[in-house]
Amino acid sequence: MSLTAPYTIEFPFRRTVGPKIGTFLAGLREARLFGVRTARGVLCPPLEFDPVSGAATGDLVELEPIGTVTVWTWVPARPGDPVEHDFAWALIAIDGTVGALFHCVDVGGDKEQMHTGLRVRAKWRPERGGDLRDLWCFEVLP
Amino acid sequence: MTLPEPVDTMASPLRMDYTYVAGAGRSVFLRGLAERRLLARQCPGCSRVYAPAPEFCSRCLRPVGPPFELPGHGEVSTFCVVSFPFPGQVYEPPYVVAQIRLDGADTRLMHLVREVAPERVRIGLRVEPVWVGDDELDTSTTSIRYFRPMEPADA
Amino acid sequence: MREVAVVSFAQSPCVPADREHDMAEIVLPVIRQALDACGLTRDDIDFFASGSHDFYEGRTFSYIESLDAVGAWPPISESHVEMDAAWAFAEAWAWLQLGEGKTALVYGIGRSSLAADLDQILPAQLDPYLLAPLRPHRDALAGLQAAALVDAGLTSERQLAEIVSRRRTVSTDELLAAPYVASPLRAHDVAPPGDAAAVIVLAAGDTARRLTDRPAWVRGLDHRIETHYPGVRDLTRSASTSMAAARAAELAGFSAADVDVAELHTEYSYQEPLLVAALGLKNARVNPSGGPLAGRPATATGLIRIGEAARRIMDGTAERALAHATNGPALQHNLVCLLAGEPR
Amino acid sequence: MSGPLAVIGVGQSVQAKRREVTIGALVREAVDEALADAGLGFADIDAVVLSKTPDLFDGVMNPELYLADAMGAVGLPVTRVFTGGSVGGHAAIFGAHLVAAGLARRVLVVAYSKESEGNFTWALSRGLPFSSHLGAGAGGHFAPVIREYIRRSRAPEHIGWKVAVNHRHNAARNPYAHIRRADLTIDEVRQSPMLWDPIRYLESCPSSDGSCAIVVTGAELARRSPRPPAWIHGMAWRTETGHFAGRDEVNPRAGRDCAADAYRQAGITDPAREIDVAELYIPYSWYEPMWLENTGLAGEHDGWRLVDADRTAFGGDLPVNPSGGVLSGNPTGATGLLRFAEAALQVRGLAGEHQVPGARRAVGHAMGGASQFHALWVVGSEAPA
Repeated sequence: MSLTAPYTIEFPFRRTVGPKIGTFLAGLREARLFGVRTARGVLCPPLEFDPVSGAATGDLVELEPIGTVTVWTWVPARPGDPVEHDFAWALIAIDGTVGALFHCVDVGGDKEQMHTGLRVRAKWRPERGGDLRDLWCFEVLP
Repeated sequence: MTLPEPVDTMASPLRMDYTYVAGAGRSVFLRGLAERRLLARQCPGCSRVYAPAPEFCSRCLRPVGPPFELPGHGEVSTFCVVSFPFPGQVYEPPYVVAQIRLDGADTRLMHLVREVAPERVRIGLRVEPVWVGDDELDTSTTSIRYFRPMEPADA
Repeated sequence: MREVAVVSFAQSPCVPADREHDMAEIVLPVIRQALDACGLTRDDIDFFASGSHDFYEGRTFSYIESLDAVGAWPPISESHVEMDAAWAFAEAWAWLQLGEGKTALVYGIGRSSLAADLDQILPAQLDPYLLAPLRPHRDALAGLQAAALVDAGLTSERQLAEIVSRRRTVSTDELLAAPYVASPLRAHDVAPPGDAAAVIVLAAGDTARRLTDRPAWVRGLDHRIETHYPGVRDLTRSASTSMAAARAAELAGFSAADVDVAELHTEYSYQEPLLVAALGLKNARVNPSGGPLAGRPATATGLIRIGEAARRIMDGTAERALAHATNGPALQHNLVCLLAGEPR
Repeated sequence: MSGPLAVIGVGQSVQAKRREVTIGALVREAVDEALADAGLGFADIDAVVLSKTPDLFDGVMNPELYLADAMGAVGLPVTRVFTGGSVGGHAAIFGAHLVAAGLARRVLVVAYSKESEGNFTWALSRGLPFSSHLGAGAGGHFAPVIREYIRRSRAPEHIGWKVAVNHRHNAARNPYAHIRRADLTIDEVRQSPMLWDPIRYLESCPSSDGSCAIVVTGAELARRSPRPPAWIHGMAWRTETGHFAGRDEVNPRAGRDCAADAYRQAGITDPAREIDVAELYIPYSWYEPMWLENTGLAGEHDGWRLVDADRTAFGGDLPVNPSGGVLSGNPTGATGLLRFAEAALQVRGLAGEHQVPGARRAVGHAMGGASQFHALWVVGSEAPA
């Protein structure tokens, strides 16, 4: 019989984020959403490199934090998730951009309220520190 | 449009819980330690003696033989003196970390050598294990507190 | 291309959690079995390649321990990928093309059970700045891809249940009554994690003919990666699979449409219709081994697909076969291998 | 083999604590420079090989996934090699194999580490269940081996100090190096804190962030390349198992076999005479004499005599680590590839201020694990006969 034992690996990483993602995160801290220019249009989030050509992406552009759900999956909430009740992970096409942002959509735990094409807007955390989670989730645009 | 001043860093904590599976071979050695015994096993192919022993000889790939107890003493094969402080250190530097060849084994075991001034440690120094008390004995190399010189003259 | 064939394949049963063996102990008996089956010894092998991953093993440099199972003495020519071992197979196949040796042994170790919760592990595969901080559910990106396929009319929840029920004594209606883990996916749509090791022996030309009656000739192999961020990918297609299949077909002289058997690295039921379309499979039996839905031993899963496809050639039940391996969220990186009973 | 192979592009980032860029941007610095050097764009690359040390060091699992765009790899085959510290060398050789096998015309080999993101030493030394926490650290493994070398070779203790000075002086000529000390003296090394006796602080490698990339191709495309190619004359890798009874870690057989195979391919019978410059994987100063012997550039127990006679200094007849080596910059995932790349730069005559005049044949070398993994190539300014 082999001996077994539990153990834990824990890393307190602090990642350096560079100017482009650093500005995007600083924007989230101010409850502002930024995208980035590419040859095919504006991308949000601001990827550093163009997913088609590989070229460095261009300048940052401020966006209205409103968009449309293009696809979603309903998941049970777990400890540590952004939302405390069941919610959707979704791709959200922010108005004025090509492609979509991956984030969560909170419809109050009622799956029936969730559908493709749903118009949503960003909900910001009251306390923000310059992190992707400053954008708390998206919720239905009234 | 004014851009915000970029943030420099973001927290990225990572935590992962695992199960460590010591394996059949290693477990034999570890269980011996809990009884203050240093168990070795011999490869029937190349006759080399492993302590700790894997389940298979890594030269011959044959299952090694049954465990038997070594006398426990051995000699310093080579060593270094850890001379600087760093976080999480158990002992106050300087202290000696040595590769110890146990008598009767062909492998080397890495452990501390204490009860001797670091400058007196040399290659070939005869050493013996100092075991922890009964309450601390465990299936772990921590059952050996450290090794120390066998002859008082060496101390 | 030099003629290279699979001459032996062995794997340990995929168990939910192996709590008896360390890395060397889990792989050594499988190496021995694979070598015995083709009458070789370790010393006859000219090159070794392996695949495993520290995040599954829970230690840095974990693969080094597996070398004790290879017996790297006298020193060997050897390489390792920190990926599914299907990519180690690709490396060994490339190495045999050089003509510097006649045999290669590929091993994969995959232990999904050592990590207590794959939700703690798999987000680390994601963009560390723009995805990982959200720490999505391990099946979230697969759920999105499955939903995209359903939305596009390319599959349905019923079809997914049918794929699962093919290998189970349970009706599709019963399956459809189960709760979602990430809609439209239910627990049975997700390949169950497990632990196993797999070994393939490759040999070139006449050596392969000498070692086995019916070698499975590797006629073509290729792999391709896509961009990473899911919001800029077309999730309803697997462009990288199609590219790899096209290149592999060019090398092989036949295409996926011509194979009798296809072993697909489907970590989710929805990936079967997606891959069948991307590969252009026509009349192939898909995953006769049961596929990963019968057990997914992390980084050994893709190598097992190649082994299972080769096995069908070697036992004469197939003339041409395809194996597929994948890595990354929503099929980001895909490998295609075409095998046949005859060399080109 | 499809005929001779060559390196036609070399790129690298500055090595330092790079706390101003993302991982992707750091990788891109080397990729851009390598492609510019080769006069190529992403469309000219057929395959990518990525080299990196453990993913637990920076917490990014399978980094080839996230880095696909940064490496220009979208639509290409990508292989992530990992064999311990030698990984950069293994990646370069595998890249060359892909060309030799006819599977790619041009391969981009990429390597990086960004260890300033996390506590890297901690990740290495963290104990597992059932084992003592000895508090030895990385040097605690190598220092006893060095002690054993000193005992066997009867080398005087100033050899280690001298190597440390030579490499840092060399690094002062290399704008990419992390530790650049033209003013370093033997006295300063001798007086630097003892870490793992016999290793002193200034005899140890730093921990760096950095990246490196090279482009490998076949003869025809190499001849059409805008700048001189580095021709690959021989390359080999060898691995030996870590803890079998009776293993010699001072002069491991895998390293000897590896070098001998590469020299055989290159037609080299007297390496010390036929090699003009060697870039060796030397994380602690004493590994210079040890690896000189292990790679056949010095006789057994004689490596230190080459150091003592200044023959391995920049102006000597066998300069070692003109880049400054690992002692002057150590982004572990890229450290091996940087050695291979420096050898290529030297025979291309493109090494700038650290160019060894007239270098026609060079060795690039990498090792890893407990000196278990070895990779070495011989590159030359002329195509192999």
